[in-house]
This record gives sequence, C-alpha cells and structure tokens, in this order.
Amino acid sequence: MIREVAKVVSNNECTSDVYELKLLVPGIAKDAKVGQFVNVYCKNQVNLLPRPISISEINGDELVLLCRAVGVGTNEFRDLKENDEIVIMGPVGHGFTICNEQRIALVGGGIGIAPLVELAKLLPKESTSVYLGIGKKEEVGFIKEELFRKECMGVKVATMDGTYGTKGTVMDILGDEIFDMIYACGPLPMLKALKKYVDKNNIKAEFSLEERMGCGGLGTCLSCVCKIKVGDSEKWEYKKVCSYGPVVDAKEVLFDE
Amino acid sequence: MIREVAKVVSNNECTSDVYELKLLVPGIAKDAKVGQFVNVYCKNQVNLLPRPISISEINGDELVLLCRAVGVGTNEFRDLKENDEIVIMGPVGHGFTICNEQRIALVGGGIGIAPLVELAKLLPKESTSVYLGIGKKEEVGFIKEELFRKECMGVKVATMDGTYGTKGTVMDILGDEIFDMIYACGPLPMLKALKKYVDKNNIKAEFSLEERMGCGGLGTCLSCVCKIKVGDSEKWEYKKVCSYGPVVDAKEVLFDE
Amino acid sequence: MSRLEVSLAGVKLRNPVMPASGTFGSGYEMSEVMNIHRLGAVVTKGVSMEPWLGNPTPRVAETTSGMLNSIGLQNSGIEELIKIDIKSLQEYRQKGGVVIVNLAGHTIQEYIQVAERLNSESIDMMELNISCPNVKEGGAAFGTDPSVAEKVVREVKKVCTKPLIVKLTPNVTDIVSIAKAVEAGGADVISLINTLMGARIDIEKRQFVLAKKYGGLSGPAIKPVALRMVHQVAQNVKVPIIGLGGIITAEDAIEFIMAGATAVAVGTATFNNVNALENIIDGINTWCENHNIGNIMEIKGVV
Amino acid sequence: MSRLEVSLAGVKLRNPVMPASGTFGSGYEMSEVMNIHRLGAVVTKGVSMEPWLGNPTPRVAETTSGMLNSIGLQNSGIEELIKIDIKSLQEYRQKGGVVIVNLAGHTIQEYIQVAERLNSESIDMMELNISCPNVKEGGAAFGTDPSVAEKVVREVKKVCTKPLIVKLTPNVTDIVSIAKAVEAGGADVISLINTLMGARIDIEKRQFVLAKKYGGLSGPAIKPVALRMVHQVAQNVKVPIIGLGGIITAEDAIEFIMAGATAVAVGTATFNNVNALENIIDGINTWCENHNIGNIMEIKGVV
Ligand SMILES: Cc1cc2nc3c(=O)[nH]c(=O)nc-3n(C[C@H](O)[C@H](O)[C@H](O)COP(=O)(O)OP(=O)(O)OC[C@H]3O[C@@H](n4cnc5c(N)ncnc54)[C@H](O)[C@@H]3O)c2cc1C
Ligand SMILES: Cc1cc2nc3c(=O)[nH]c(=O)nc-3n(C[C@H](O)[C@H](O)[C@H](O)COP(=O)(O)OP(=O)(O)OC[C@H]3O[C@@H](n4cnc5c(N)ncnc54)[C@H](O)[C@@H]3O)c2cc1C
Ligand SMILES: Cc1cc2nc3c(=O)[nH]c(=O)nc-3n(C[C@H](O)[C@H](O)[C@H](O)COP(=O)(O)O)c2cc1C
Ligand SMILES: Cc1cc2nc3c(=O)[nH]c(=O)nc-3n(C[C@H](O)[C@H](O)[C@H](O)COP(=O)(O)O)c2cc1C
Ligand code: FES
Ligand code: FES
Repeated sequence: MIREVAKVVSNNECTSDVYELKLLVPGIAKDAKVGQFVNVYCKNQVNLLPRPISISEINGDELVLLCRAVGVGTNEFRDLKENDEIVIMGPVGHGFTICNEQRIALVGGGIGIAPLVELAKLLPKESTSVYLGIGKKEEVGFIKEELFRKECMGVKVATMDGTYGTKGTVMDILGDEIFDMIYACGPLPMLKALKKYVDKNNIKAEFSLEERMGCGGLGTCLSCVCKIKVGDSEKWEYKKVCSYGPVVDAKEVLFDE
Repeated sequence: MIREVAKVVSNNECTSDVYELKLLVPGIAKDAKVGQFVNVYCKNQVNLLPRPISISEINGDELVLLCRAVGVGTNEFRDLKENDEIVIMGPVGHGFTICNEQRIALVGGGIGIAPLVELAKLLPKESTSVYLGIGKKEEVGFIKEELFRKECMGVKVATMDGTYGTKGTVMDILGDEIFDMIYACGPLPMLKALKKYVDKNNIKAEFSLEERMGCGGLGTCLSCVCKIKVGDSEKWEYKKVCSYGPVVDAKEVLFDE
Repeated sequence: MSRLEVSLAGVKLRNPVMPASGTFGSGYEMSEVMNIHRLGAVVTKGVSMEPWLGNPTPRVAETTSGMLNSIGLQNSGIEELIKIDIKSLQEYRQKGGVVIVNLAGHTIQEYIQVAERLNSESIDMMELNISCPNVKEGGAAFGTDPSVAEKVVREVKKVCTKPLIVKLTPNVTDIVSIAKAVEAGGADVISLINTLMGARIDIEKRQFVLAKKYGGLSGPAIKPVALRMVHQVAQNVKVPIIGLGGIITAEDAIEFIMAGATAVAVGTATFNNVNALENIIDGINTWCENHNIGNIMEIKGVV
Repeated sequence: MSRLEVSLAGVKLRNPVMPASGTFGSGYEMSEVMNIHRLGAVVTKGVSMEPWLGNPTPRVAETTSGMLNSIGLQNSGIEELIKIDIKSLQEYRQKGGVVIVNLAGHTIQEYIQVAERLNSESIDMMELNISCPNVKEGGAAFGTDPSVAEKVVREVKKVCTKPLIVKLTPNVTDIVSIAKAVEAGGADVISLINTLMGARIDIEKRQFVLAKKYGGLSGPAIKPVALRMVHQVAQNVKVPIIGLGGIITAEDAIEFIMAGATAVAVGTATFNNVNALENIIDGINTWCENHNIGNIMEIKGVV
C-alpha cells in the first residue's frame, strides 16, 4: 500500500451522476489485484477522510474507477480534468479469489458493478454469466454491457422501473439457475437477499462489502467493521472491512436484520 | 457595499512576494473611492474570514490590488490566473479626503504604498511629494516609482539596508521638510513615528490603519477597533477601523505604547 | 400557517432563521447588503446598563473552519440601544419581524436593570447571555453552575415582562443539568450554543493571536458539539430551543431542527457570506417543498 | 542532547512526536506505509482486561475539518496485546523507541488489573484513558469529576511500576481542577485532549450518522480548544504534558509546545495523510534549525 499522486488520464461522464475516471498511478497499479480498492483524498481541506473506491479495471500503469457522485467528495472528483493530480492510497484490502468452477455468476447492483469489470476479464468466458441490477434505463450508461458480453457468456440486466431488460431486482433475473460460485457487489438489501439465496442453496460466494472508513485501510482505526462468524458457532466478531475484506466469504458474513 | 464575483484580468508578480491583481468587478468599482478597501474571500473553505485589501487603483470597471503574500489567503490569491473568479465585497470604509493644500506628502511604508497610488493620481502634481520606505532594493518591484514620478513632483525612497535610495526608514527621508498635509499608510512603527512628527509639528494628516477583521466592514462584529480620542480630553473610545476608518485623522487616533 | 412559520413561547416567527447575537450588529447595519425583512427575527448585540469598552485588539483570529473572538461585549449601553438600534428596527418589527435584545451583565443586578429598562420598549423577547467567555464577571460565570444559572434566570424573570430566552455556554461538563436549571428558573426558551473557549498562537511572534489570549470559538468547526448539545437538551426540557453553532447551509439548519430545535441562529457564516441568512431561508424552503413538508415543525426532533 | 530530544517523567524520547492512541493500531500495522522508527514514541490503541466488542457501525462520520468516532474501544484484550502487539514493537523499542500502552477499563478494578499485568512487560509507559466518550461505564465517567479522577489515578498508581500518563477529556467545565486532581493522585504525565462529544445527522435518512448517535470529535476543528486547555493546565500543574487535538502540521505541533506541552500526539491527521507524522517531525526540525533552536524545549511554554 502506498500514497501516490495520480494523474488523471481521462474523466468521462457515463450517466448524469456516474463517471469513469482513468488514473495514471503506476506504483499502485503495479500491486493492484482484482477486488481491491483505493482511497481517494479530497482537495477540499474541510474533508479529511478517505473516499474508498473499488478498482474497476487494471490496465498496466492505469487504474479505472467507476464513481457515482453522491456527496462532497465524489462530486469533487467528478470535476477532475485530464492532467489534474489527485492523491490516492492503495491498493487496499483482500480482493476476489479467482476460482475454476463451471457455473459462475457475477452479480452487481448499481455502482457495485465496478469491481466486477476486472473480474469478468479474469474468469473463463464460458463459465461466467453476469447479472446486473440498476434503477432505470439511463444507468445503462455505466454498466459496461458490451465489455461484459465480450468477456462472459451472457449478460442479463434488471431495472427497477422496467425501462430496460427485466423489471425488478437482480434477484429476479437470477431465477432458478444453479451456480457453483457467485461473486457479488452492490447495495446492502441485494447482498442480504443473495446471502439468503446462497445459504439456502449452499452455493459458494464472495461479497464485496462497504463500510464507512477512518484510516482507509491502514487497519488502525477499527471503524469499518462487519460481523464475521467465528467457526461454526453462533458467535461472531467484528472484523475490518478494509483489511479482512472488502471481499469476504458470504458464508462467514452476518448482516443485521 | 456589495458582494460580487470578480473576474481576474491579470495577476502579475512584482517581487518575490508581492503581486498586482487586476480585477474586473464593475459593481464595486463603480462606487469605489480612494482609500477604501475590499474584502477578498478564500476559495479554501477552511478559511472563513475576509481578507481586507486596499484599493490601489480604480480604472473604470477594474480595480487594482497590490498584495503581499504573507499567509494562507494572500498565498491563495497569488495563484489566481487570468479569467479565474473570486468573491469580493466592497467598497468598504471611509477613504482619504482630497485636500487642496500646497505642500502635501504621501508617506508609504512597504505594502502600505498600495492605497497611495490612486491618491497620487487625484492630488495636484505640483503640490505632492512622495516618500516611500521599503526593506531592500528588490522591493522596488512593487512601489510604482514611475507612476508616482508621473503624478507627483518628487519621489524619495528609503531602504532599510541601503541597497536603493537612502539607507533608513521613511522618517529619515522626510527630513526637515514642512508640510501642510500628510497622507500615510504603512506598518505600525512607521505610523507611530509619524504621529509624533505630525503632533509635534502640528501638521494635518490622515492615516490608513490596519486591524484584524471579522465581518469585514459590515460594522457588525466590533473586532477591528482602534482608539479614537473623544473631543479634546484624555478620553478615548474604540471605533471600528472598517467603517469609521480605515483612514482616520492622525490627531484623533491613539496608539498603544 | 405557512411552511416556515414557527412559534417561540407564543411569539410567531415567519421563519425559524435569525442572526446570532453579536454577529449582526443591531440589524440596521446589514440593511445595506441584505433584505433584513426576510429574517424570522433579529437579535441585537449584547447590551449592558452602562457602556462597556470591550477588550484590546486583536479581537479575532481565524482557525481551521472557525474563528475565535474576544470582543468583550463592547456596547454603548442600554440608552443608546433604545435610542438608536431599537428605533431603527421598528420598521422591521411593524412589518412582522421579531426583535430580540441580547442582555449582558456583570452582576445579576445589572441584568435585572437592563431587563426592567427594556420592558416598556417595542421589542418582542429578551435573550439572557449567561455564556460569554470573554468577560470576567458575569457572562459564562453564571452559565457554568446550575444553581447559579437558575438563580440568575429566576431573578430576571421576576421583572422581565417579555418572553425570556436564556443562552447557554457549551463549556460545561453537563449541559443537561444547566438547561434543566434555567428551565426551572423560568426560562421560556433556551438558546445554545455560545462559543467554545479556545486559543491560537502565532509561533513567529511567540504569543497568542488574541490580545486576551483565549477567545470564543465559533463556525462550522463547532457544529457537531452544538448539534449534540441541542439534542441532549431537547430530550430533557420542555421549552423550545434555538439551535446555533456553525450553521452555514440550509442543510446544517435542518440538522438542528431534526435534533430538536424550533428555530436556528446563524453567526460566523454571515462574516464569510453576507447572503448566508437569505440562502439558508431559501434552502430550507426548497428542501421542505421537495420533501412535501407542510410546516417545518413536522421534522422537529425526528431523529 | 539532540535538537528534538525531550524527556517525559524520566523517559527519553528522540523527538516529541507520537501517534494518538486509537489512530495508529499498535504501530506495526503502519510499518508498511511509514518508517515507525522515526517516531518519538508509539502509543497503542486502548486495551482492556478482556476483549471488548466495540460499538455497532457506522462508527465514523466526517464533519467540517474534523471527524466523529464511536469505536467503543474494540480490542482483543490484554493477553492478545502482549502476545502480538507488544511483541511486534520490540524491534522498535530496542532501537530506542518508547512504547506506551493506552489502558481502558469499565471499573477501577479493571484498570488496575491491566496495569498489573503490564508491569512486567517490555513497555516504557502506560497511558490511563479516563476520557473515552464512547463507553458507558469507565472512560469519561472517570474523567469528569475531580475526586473520582484523583481516586482512579491513585489506585492505579499504587500498582503501576511504569511512569503513568493520564489522558483527560475536554468535555468538562474546569479542566484545571481535573488536571490538578490527577496530579495529586500521582499522574507522572498528563495528556490532553481526548475528543469533544459531538453528533451529525443525515437529514435524508432522518437519523444520526453514527449508530451510537454521539461520538468523539477530533481533527483540526478542535485544535483551538485543545491548545487553550494545554495552556491552562500547563499554568497549573508541574508534571509534563502531552498535547494533542487537531495537529496536522509542524506549526500546529509547535503551537502546542509553546503553550506548554513537552510532547505532542497526532491522530486524525494520519487518516488524511499517512506521512503526517514524519512530515511533522521533519517540519519541527527544520523550523528549529531556521530559528537557531538548540533543543525544542527552549520554546516550551514561551507564550
Ligand atoms: C470498499 C468500498 C468500495 C467502494 N467502491 C465504490 C466505487 O467503486 N464507486 C463508487 O461510486 N462508490 C464506491 N464506494 C462508495 C464510496 O466510498 C462513497 O460513495 C463515497 O465515499 C462517498 O463520498 P462523498 O464524499 O461523495 O459522500 P459524503 O456522504 O459527503 O461522504 C461523507 C463521508 O462518508 C463516507 N461515505 C459515504 N458513503 C459511503 C459509502 N457508501 N461507503 C463508505 N463510505 C461512505 C465518505 O467516505 C466520507 O467519509 C465504495 C465504498 C467502499 C467502502
Ligand atoms: C484596511 C486594510 C487594508 C489592507 N490593504 C492591504 C493591501 O493593499 N495589500 C496587502 O498585501 N495587504 C493589505 N492588508 C493586510 C492584509 O489584510 C493581510 O495581509 C491579509 O489579511 C493576510 O491574510 P493571509 O490569509 O494571507 O494571512 P493569515 O495570517 O493566514 O491570515 C489569518 C487571519 O488574520 C488576518 N490578518 C493577517 N494579517 C493581517 C493584517 N495585517 N491586517 C488585517 N488582518 C490580517 C487575515 O485577514 C485572516 O483573517 C490590509 C489590511 C487592512 C486591515
Ligand atoms: C464576533 C462575535 C461576537 C459575539 N457576540 C455575542 C454577544 O454579544 N452575545 C451573545 O450571546 N453571543 C455572542 N456571540 C456568540 C454567537 O451569538 C454564537 O453563539 C456563536 O458565534 C456560535 O454561532 P456561529 O458558529 O454561527 O457563529 C458572538 C460571536 C461572535 C463570533
Ligand atoms: C478512531 C479513533 C479512535 C480513538 N481511540 C482512542 C483510544 O483507544 N484511546 C484513547 O485514549 N484515545 C482514543 N482516541 C482519541 C485520540 O487519541 C485523540 O485524543 C483525539 O483523536 C484528538 O487528536 P486528533 O485531533 O489528532 O485526532 C481515538 C480517536 C480516534 C479518531
Ligand atoms: S478503515 Fe480503519 S480499520 Fe478499516
Ligand atoms: S470588521 Fe466587523 S466591525 Fe469592523
């Protein structure tokens, strides 16, 4: 993990609030692995905390981030222009484990699609199907359907309002398919539903989690914890999303009701 | 007084730490009078208070400011580029009163020279002599000697280290000249010395004062006070530099020892 | 009742936004740069019986996202306030504005005198400042001990014929006990917070930036402390609360109302932007519109 | 004696800069991103006798120039700390680094047990945290009443064989009386400040950002309060002081030393910039060089 000044290669608007940021950041890119994240720091000095953003793609010296503008930080980054500089720290955390199962599903909800892009490239095309859930048709702008189609054997999309693909959530397009392995990232309600699904069907799965962070993955502040089961018992302990995760074994993780 | 977004016309380096900022700011410029000041606000949101800066020149829709980079704010403004925007409020306060005396001196110390530039243009050339005190030769870069020579009948310069003009302070070049009116702006020690001089010789004088400001001239916070004599007695009261001043009658003002 | 209308101890405000005492002069100074008729109330700077000189300068220092002040309640005394300031606010008041006068005193007796003097004047409420960190006697000395605070309020309440707001200092271990004490003493409204005591040093000069060393910290830096105290107090008293401390935006103001405040006051923000108060009023209104809120009090204390 | 060397209750530090407890793990986590051997001391996160679970999430919230935390002293207990954390710091210690363990407890008895257990370990000092705002019993409950604070310190001091630092909470009316009390109780060093209690509300969700509602405010926002308290305490006690609260730059650190601190600690700054501690050490050194200062203690308390 290092702190590095990244240079903006490009910053493209995908939808009204999602943008794709390509950064030249050789030191971090060299070590980056699929499913890890980086911290982006605000220029505005009133905002001290790091903004954790998943690594969406790793292209040589460059990292691609897919960001949704939701607050001060992500709005600040939206205004970055080519050649601007921005401070980044990473790569952080434990990413996805590449498996060699036959029937693999990538399940992404909203901006949680981001870390699945690199993953799609690394998994065997013929084993991997993609299930994406978004709110409405406009969001097709960031889901990289083309890329997923190229790298995987099928892509299904659900929209909440039914304006594109199937109407409903990503759970609705998973249907009754049988999988050996599911990789997922997305909003908490989606992960909760998936958790029930994989537990019930006894499917292996890895979830990429989100939690508010203080130190941004140094592992020193203990702000970003999630509940992880201890052995096979009912017991759990708080583990750090930033360093134990962000990707965790779905069997281990416990969500609050 | 209005709040206005100014556009930077130009920003030129005069010396290693002084720069000349030309601003297109029609609303404020229209009302601006010699000796008044404006407040410049920082982009950096951690710095909330206004930076009071004298109006150095008024040219139609444009104001010229002469700034010395001494801290966060004045360093931020130093980086302003052509066409950048910056928030300004003004014009603020009571400026200099134009007189028609025969023997007028403009006395400026360091960056205190700034408000005297416009004043030099307004006073009759043949009555007005200029006395400028600076630290060292390099600072000749901002004192606008040419302009003063054009507008006034003589310019004398003193440097602390003797590298330009006379060695010493501005008090040393005033010598034994007799004046009817002195206009002065500069560091406190200079004003204190001048105050003794004009009191002793019973010369009319106006001083432009500095004090730390909260509201920046709205007159609402009472942070910027100076001691002003009440009538002819020994008594004094605190008056606001921002609205009673920044230019005050030298006879009225009291400096702490 | 209109969307932003609120009521403080029976006094109707057209909206819950007012300037914080000491940051707005007496209001008329601001007429040049803003439309003061838009304000829910105007709160004048602290006034004492006799004129007070205030503290030596520098009286302000900038801090990260905040500022320190040690004005020391400079004011020209109650007679001058009545003659000039209150008079100049009459047009505002006649058009439906609420005028609140902030009271300063070195002794209980002085507070009482000021309150008595004001009873017959054309003002709507008085705000008792028992929280100024910048004067030796009076000020915060009265606001840090529950029994002293209760006594001051009770005594002033005996003479004061207008609804009485009591302004609390945050420099205490237990804000709830102070709030309960002033409520018991008869406060009609509680306002909080005044400034936190702080300092800044100029390391090149090797001295404090403020002539008086310590001053009162205000601005966005203190907002989390203010918000916590407003919530704590709202949970424990029945009288309405005016919340303040670091409000810069409409969203900040809404946080205070959700924490339990009935109205809010804005100080330091105005120094950074003369339009702050108007922007906040507009912003609250828009937010309520977008969230289908009929009257702002629907979100009071919802957290 | 080198330029930056200072001494705290007989313990020599190669420089006056250390991380703030709870913001640096136990130090070894940071070895990946910085050279911890440069630090004057390492202060470990708070440790209790048994493992503590900590609070539900969200545990942090950003505020203007600051942050709130309500970690709740999650830790794996003293045995784990000794086995893993203290062990991993031995290389640092052998090379001249000072190891300080921060103690947490729900009861006086628990503090005593932890201190006793640590006496025989290879550490240099203990820091008693009687100021954590995020746990119900213990923590700040011990730090807000002078007589309770004195008692806790006296009892721990009876068993503790290492120099004892006592860390104070700023959420009090009179920091001087608390400082005097812990000095009377036997504190060898006083550190201040811990966090100010604050809150933040998410107005769209209509709930507090932190799961526990209130949390501890740290970062540059609180620096003026910290600096004022360090100065007040330095004027009134004889034991050395570790100053902290909002230090981001070397200049900030120098302000604390000029206010009377012998050493400084840095917390939130590290979250924003992992190089903060090293930058501060370098910056103090350069400043001293430029100002012809032979040893940093020449400027201690100069204001
Ligand atoms: C491991 C991880 C990976 C992520 N990957 C992406 C991604 O690839 N693309 C993307 O658009 N977003 C991603 N997020 C969410 C992203 O971190 C937040 O949207 C962002 O921090 C919001 O910052 P802000 O300043 O815009 O919002 P504000 O609400 O102004 O932020 C205030 C504070 O809350 C924190 N915060 C707010 N929302 C979140 C959140 N959802 N998760 C964690 N912290 C939050 C911020 O970091 C900041 O400290 C990821 C989060 C995590 C934890
Ligand atoms: C009426 C008036 C006219 C001025 N005219 C000029 C001018 O024409 N050119 C110029 O270069 N400077 C001028 N100054 C000084 C200028 O205001 C300060 O240099 C500037 O505010 C410093 O801000 P900073 O952020 O760079 O410094 P910092 O030290 O970081 O500022 C911190 C705070 O202290 C205040 N402050 C610091 N120094 C001064 C000072 N000398 N006077 C008042 N406030 C101060 C700042 O405004 C700010 O609130 C004038 C001051 C006054 C009062
Ligand atoms: C310059 C200044 C002067 C103040 N004078 C007074 C005063 O006279 N009476 C009073 O009750 N509070 C006074 N205060 C405190 C404010 O009313 C308010 O409580 C505090 O500034 C916090 O609000 P803010 O963060 O919005 O500024 C003053 C504050 C400032 C900054
Ligand atoms: C995430 C976090 C965890 C903390 N944990 C502890 C702790 O375990 N023990 C303690 O004494 N102080 C703890 N503190 C308080 C800090 O040590 C420090 O006193 C405070 O943050 C102020 O310093 P700063 O502004 O430099 O962060 C913690 C602070 C933060 C931000
Ligand atoms: S973000 Fe600090 S431990 Fe995870
Ligand atoms: S700066 Fe506020 S009264 Fe002068």
